[in-house]
Amino acid sequence: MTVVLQTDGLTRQFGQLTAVDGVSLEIDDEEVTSIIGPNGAGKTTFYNLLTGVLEPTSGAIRLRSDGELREITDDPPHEVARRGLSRSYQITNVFEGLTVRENLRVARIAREGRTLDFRSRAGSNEAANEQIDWLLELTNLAEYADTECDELSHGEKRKVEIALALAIEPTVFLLDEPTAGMNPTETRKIVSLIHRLNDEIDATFVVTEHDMDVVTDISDRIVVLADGAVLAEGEPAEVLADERVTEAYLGSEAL
Amino acid sequence: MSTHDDSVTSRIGEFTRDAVRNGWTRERCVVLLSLGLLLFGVVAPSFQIYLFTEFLIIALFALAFNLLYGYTGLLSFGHAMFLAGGSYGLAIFLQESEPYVSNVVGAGPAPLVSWVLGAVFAVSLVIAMAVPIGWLSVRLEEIYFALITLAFGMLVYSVIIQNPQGLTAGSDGINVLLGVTEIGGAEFRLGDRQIYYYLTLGIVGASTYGIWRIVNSPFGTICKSIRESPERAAALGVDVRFHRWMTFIVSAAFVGIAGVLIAGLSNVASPYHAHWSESATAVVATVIGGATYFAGPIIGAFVYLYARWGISRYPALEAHWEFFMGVLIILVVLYFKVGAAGGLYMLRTWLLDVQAAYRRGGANAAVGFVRESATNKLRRDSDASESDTGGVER
Amino acid sequence: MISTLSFVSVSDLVIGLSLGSRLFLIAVGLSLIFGVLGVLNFAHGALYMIGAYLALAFTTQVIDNFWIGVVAGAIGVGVIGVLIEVGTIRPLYDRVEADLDQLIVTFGFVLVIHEVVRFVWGSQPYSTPAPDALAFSVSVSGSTFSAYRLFVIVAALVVMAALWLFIRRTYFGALVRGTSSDREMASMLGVDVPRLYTGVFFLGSFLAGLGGALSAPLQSTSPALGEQVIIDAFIIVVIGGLGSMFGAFVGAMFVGLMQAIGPSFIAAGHIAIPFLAMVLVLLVRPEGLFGGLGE
Amino acid sequence: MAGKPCTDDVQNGRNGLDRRTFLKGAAGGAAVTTVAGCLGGGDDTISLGALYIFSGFGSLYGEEAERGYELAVEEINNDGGIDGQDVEIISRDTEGDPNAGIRQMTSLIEEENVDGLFGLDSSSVAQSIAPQVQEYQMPLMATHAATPFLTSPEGEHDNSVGNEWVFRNSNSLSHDMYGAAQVAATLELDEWATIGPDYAFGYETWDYFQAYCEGIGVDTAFTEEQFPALEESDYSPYISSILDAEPDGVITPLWGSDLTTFLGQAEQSGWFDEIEYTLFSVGMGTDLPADGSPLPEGELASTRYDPFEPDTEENNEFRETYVEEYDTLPTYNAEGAYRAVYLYRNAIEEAGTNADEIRSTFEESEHTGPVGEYAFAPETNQATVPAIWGEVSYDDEYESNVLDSLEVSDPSPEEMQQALEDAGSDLPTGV
Repeated sequence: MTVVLQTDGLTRQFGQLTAVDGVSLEIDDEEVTSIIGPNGAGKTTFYNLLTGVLEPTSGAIRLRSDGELREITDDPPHEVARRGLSRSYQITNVFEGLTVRENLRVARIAREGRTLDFRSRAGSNEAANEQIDWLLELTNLAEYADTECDELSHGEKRKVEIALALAIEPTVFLLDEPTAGMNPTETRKIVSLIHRLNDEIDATFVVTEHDMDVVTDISDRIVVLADGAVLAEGEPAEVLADERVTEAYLGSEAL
Repeated sequence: MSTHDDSVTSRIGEFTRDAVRNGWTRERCVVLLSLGLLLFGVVAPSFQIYLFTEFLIIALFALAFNLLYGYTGLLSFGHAMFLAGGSYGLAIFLQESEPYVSNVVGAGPAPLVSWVLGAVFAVSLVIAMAVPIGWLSVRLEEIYFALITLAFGMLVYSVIIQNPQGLTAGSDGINVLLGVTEIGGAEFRLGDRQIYYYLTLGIVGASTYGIWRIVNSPFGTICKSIRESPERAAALGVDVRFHRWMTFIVSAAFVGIAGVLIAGLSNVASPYHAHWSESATAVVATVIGGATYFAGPIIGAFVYLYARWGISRYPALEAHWEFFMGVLIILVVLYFKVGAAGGLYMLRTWLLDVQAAYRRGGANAAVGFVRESATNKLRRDSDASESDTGGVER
Repeated sequence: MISTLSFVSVSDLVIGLSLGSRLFLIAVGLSLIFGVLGVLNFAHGALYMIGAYLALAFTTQVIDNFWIGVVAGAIGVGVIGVLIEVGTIRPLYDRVEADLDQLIVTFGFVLVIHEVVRFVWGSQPYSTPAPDALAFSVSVSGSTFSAYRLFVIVAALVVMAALWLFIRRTYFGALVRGTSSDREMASMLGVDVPRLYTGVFFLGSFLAGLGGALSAPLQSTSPALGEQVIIDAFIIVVIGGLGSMFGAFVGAMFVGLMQAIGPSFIAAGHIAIPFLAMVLVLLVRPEGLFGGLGE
Repeated sequence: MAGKPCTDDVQNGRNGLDRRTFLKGAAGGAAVTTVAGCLGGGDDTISLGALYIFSGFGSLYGEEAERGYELAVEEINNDGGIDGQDVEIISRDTEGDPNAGIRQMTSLIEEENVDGLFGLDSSSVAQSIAPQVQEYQMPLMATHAATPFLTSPEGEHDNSVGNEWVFRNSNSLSHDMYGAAQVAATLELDEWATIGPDYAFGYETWDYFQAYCEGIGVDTAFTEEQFPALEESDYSPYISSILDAEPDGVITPLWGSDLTTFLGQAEQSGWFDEIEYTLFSVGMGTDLPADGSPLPEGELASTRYDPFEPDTEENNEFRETYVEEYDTLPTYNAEGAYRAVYLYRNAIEEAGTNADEIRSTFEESEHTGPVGEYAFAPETNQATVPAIWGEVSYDDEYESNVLDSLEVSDPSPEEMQQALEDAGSDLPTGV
């Protein structure tokens, strides 16, 4: 049991609005943690703070890299990613004009620090190619390897979304609404994919999700955010039984 | 003797049969193209060699510009400053240093040595300009990037016009004469039409290959990812701003090479090379040709320059050539969404389809296919007003 | 603050304000069109140039009244703007690279308009006399100015005020503001966005034409008129903030004052100053000194 | 003013590249083109290449020249052509850009096989084309570009590009400024200033004016100078700077729409009340605005050709034909182009289409045209045409400015040389 990601009184204000309010969390490497909460609870802002897209108003973020917790509070997004914190996006954000393989190649080049390599051919690194093939296999994307992303279905793009984030071999993997906009069949596929990834990959998963079935299925631990602050946290059954949680949800939005 | 001829003939025959059998592979096309370009310098009329040399230089200018625009998604409206940087770098070096070079290496090889050193100096100067200008410019994106590069470009233009320290000769520009080189009794003039054509061909060819390698390298892959989604690239660990800066510098350096070449061709380093309208040339050539294809800027430069030349041959058109260029630009943007290169690419796909139809069912099938696709095309055009979402294919 | 700068004389100030007023008339339409449509109209300078020609043609060939000529010229330019928007800009809105394609199409129009004007009127410069009512001179602290030059300052203020009222107080203005901040939302709320865009393009072109027509008595009218002007206009809208009309006003006054005092203390190189200012603003505050429409 | 490598070497006597070795190497390439030059155009036409600005800011120059050479072509062809062959002008747009200018020149020589070239408005285009026509051994009759360096033999000054293939049938700004200095001598003003366009022409005009004034002993001071950018839309700040300096006289080489803009704004600023004399060095003749809006009467202006001077049959006939055809008085750019075509006709009738013969004919004979009698000075190939200064007035018949009380300035090259030497200037006379 090791803490890999820690926030300490993390706060972010937009003018008068406090979007994230003194969140202190510890994410453990053995668990799949889900962060849930009604719309506007601050989940996306929280992710943007973690990944360096937004700067916190106050508080600190620490990430385990090279065996110790280091502060990454002020690091820009690319530094955060290099230290091992990776994310997928709620609204699909892949390189549309590139093939699936090229998408993953971008991630591998970034991971291997070869972004300033002008000389070799992009696809000439055998180790990287193997890694990409393995990822394609793992995410069931092999048959689309050479298809441009803008020709893929929504469900397939969601997989590319996940594969991309995985390709940089993260310590912590933030999944932002992995089943957003999916039909039940596609959702089931993603859930089984997450299970599979959790088994095969040595990364810690943090998931935000609307679909409660998905949440209960995959989570070891649940954190509930409401109005930017932590409302409850703990084992799924325990948290979901919490009255305040039901209230927070029913108060704003029926499930 | 006859056996030799036979072997050549049979080899050509074999090559042709191969080509027909296997289709036109990329390697064969490149070989044929290179042969054509080499022969061109011998057989073409003298003026055509001049025009083609100019085309090659403008093509390199547009190609280098497109490294930043088409591959990284940043539209620079001030790239002419690097063209001028290359021109003036060479001109100033020749003006100030040629006598010293001559003292060191002797009068014979001096012109050639000076030119080489001048070219190196010019490209270094361009890089020295691009490092700070790029560092500042890549802080901005989209239209703001276009505007700040426009402002930097016009700043450079203003400085050149002011003739600082008597270096740039103000609005007159500096004449660049490439003299006679004498090495080991052999004399040649670098500025000679044919020699300059081959020199340009070699440098532009090598630069094109270099740019092609860059866009297909890991660096180039990152460029494309930034074009598609800078946010996502950053989330994968790419330092987007730094990478854009590097692309800016590389792009500028190749434009600098084009600048060195244009000064030698037109024999002058002129402030016009720095003006925003010169930057517009690269933009227009790239858009005409198609920014999403590697060869787009090359084809665009060809269309641009040869359309201008074609117009100049007709006095009635020449008097109002800007009108026709304007109409051409408007029509291309409106009706050729993927540029001329895209049009050619679609034509090629279509021809291959016709060929496939011919293989399947002979001439009748091919004619049928042509008729069918033409009807489809017409039908699609009439529907286009409703369903047309347009968009550049990427 | 200005009074503390001892090298700025009253006459510099008047000249600067009149320069700025004219630059404002050029830039405000460009800024409006960019703010609402997101189109950077390269042909804006060419439209300004046509405004000067049309006003001249109306006053010399149709009706001998300067003011009617100015209004007729501006409306004529507005109509030309509508033709350009409907014919060539509208088909491009949905493209991925709409910004750039529109920029380049309007660049094509710079060439076309220039040549059409040259074909019709030739290259020789024309001069347009100031209207009789304003054809006298005024002395301000030892310097002489034409009444017309002072009138242009007033005209710019009037145009600024009229636009402000129009955008803030009319239904059309509310639609314009709404659409400029969120096009999709406006469209969902039932705003006919394409028609609104055409309307705004008309207004922007009308303003370009008005600027050209009102400036005609101050300068010569020739086909090249638009070329320098468009670069000035770019500088101003960048300094003031793309899309901000008030910003265009402040940017224009700033550039006007710079140009007025530039020659008296920097002998060479003052043409570089506006570009330097543009670079600095873009770096320090890329959204301009006044971002946002009508603020 | 920076120099060029080749001329530096000539001057410094260095052992590097100089013009002659440059040409020796060029000979091979030029051989082809000389032949082309001799072949001429088609079988039954003589073709001449015209290089002017037809687009952008300077396009009025191209349009003026076009009127002139078209009139000449019409007259010549109606009169039986040149030795029975029609003459044809192929005009090209230099865009005022050296790069475009050289491409067009190359196309005219190599593709159109013209028998001779004429034209050129922009000095920067002229200076890059001059060495090229020498390489091609193609005669070039400059009709407008006014920089003295164009007819100052290569090596005389850093910027000199003159050679035996380049002629100029109009006078240069050196000539104009000598005349201006003579005018200044009669005016006896204490202080002179200038306002000129921000490019070489503006600066050279001021340099020559000062040098000649000093050289011929005008006792005066040179105070304020302002160089607004080309296409400036408001001159008020510059006007105000000059008025603040309170000079007695101002010389201005502003031209075209810039001049028209300046005039209106100067008038409104009370310029003509405060400045005793304004000398418009190109204001007269070439740049009359289309609506005939005149220069202020009583000011002084210069022209390189006057439609009423000399009062010869040739000039009067040209003027009247021109007015009939185009409904406006001929400008010097029109007259220069007109005369260039006749120069070629005379030369080709006398010597055929051999480029070298054409060149020698230009050099040798006395010439005449609307501008009067003149010859091309040896060494420089600059036509000995006078600079004309006069007082601006308005002519109702022609609805145009004209010049009265003409000062015809026709100094000998020696006098001009002497003046520059006395002033201690290293500028070349270009005559």
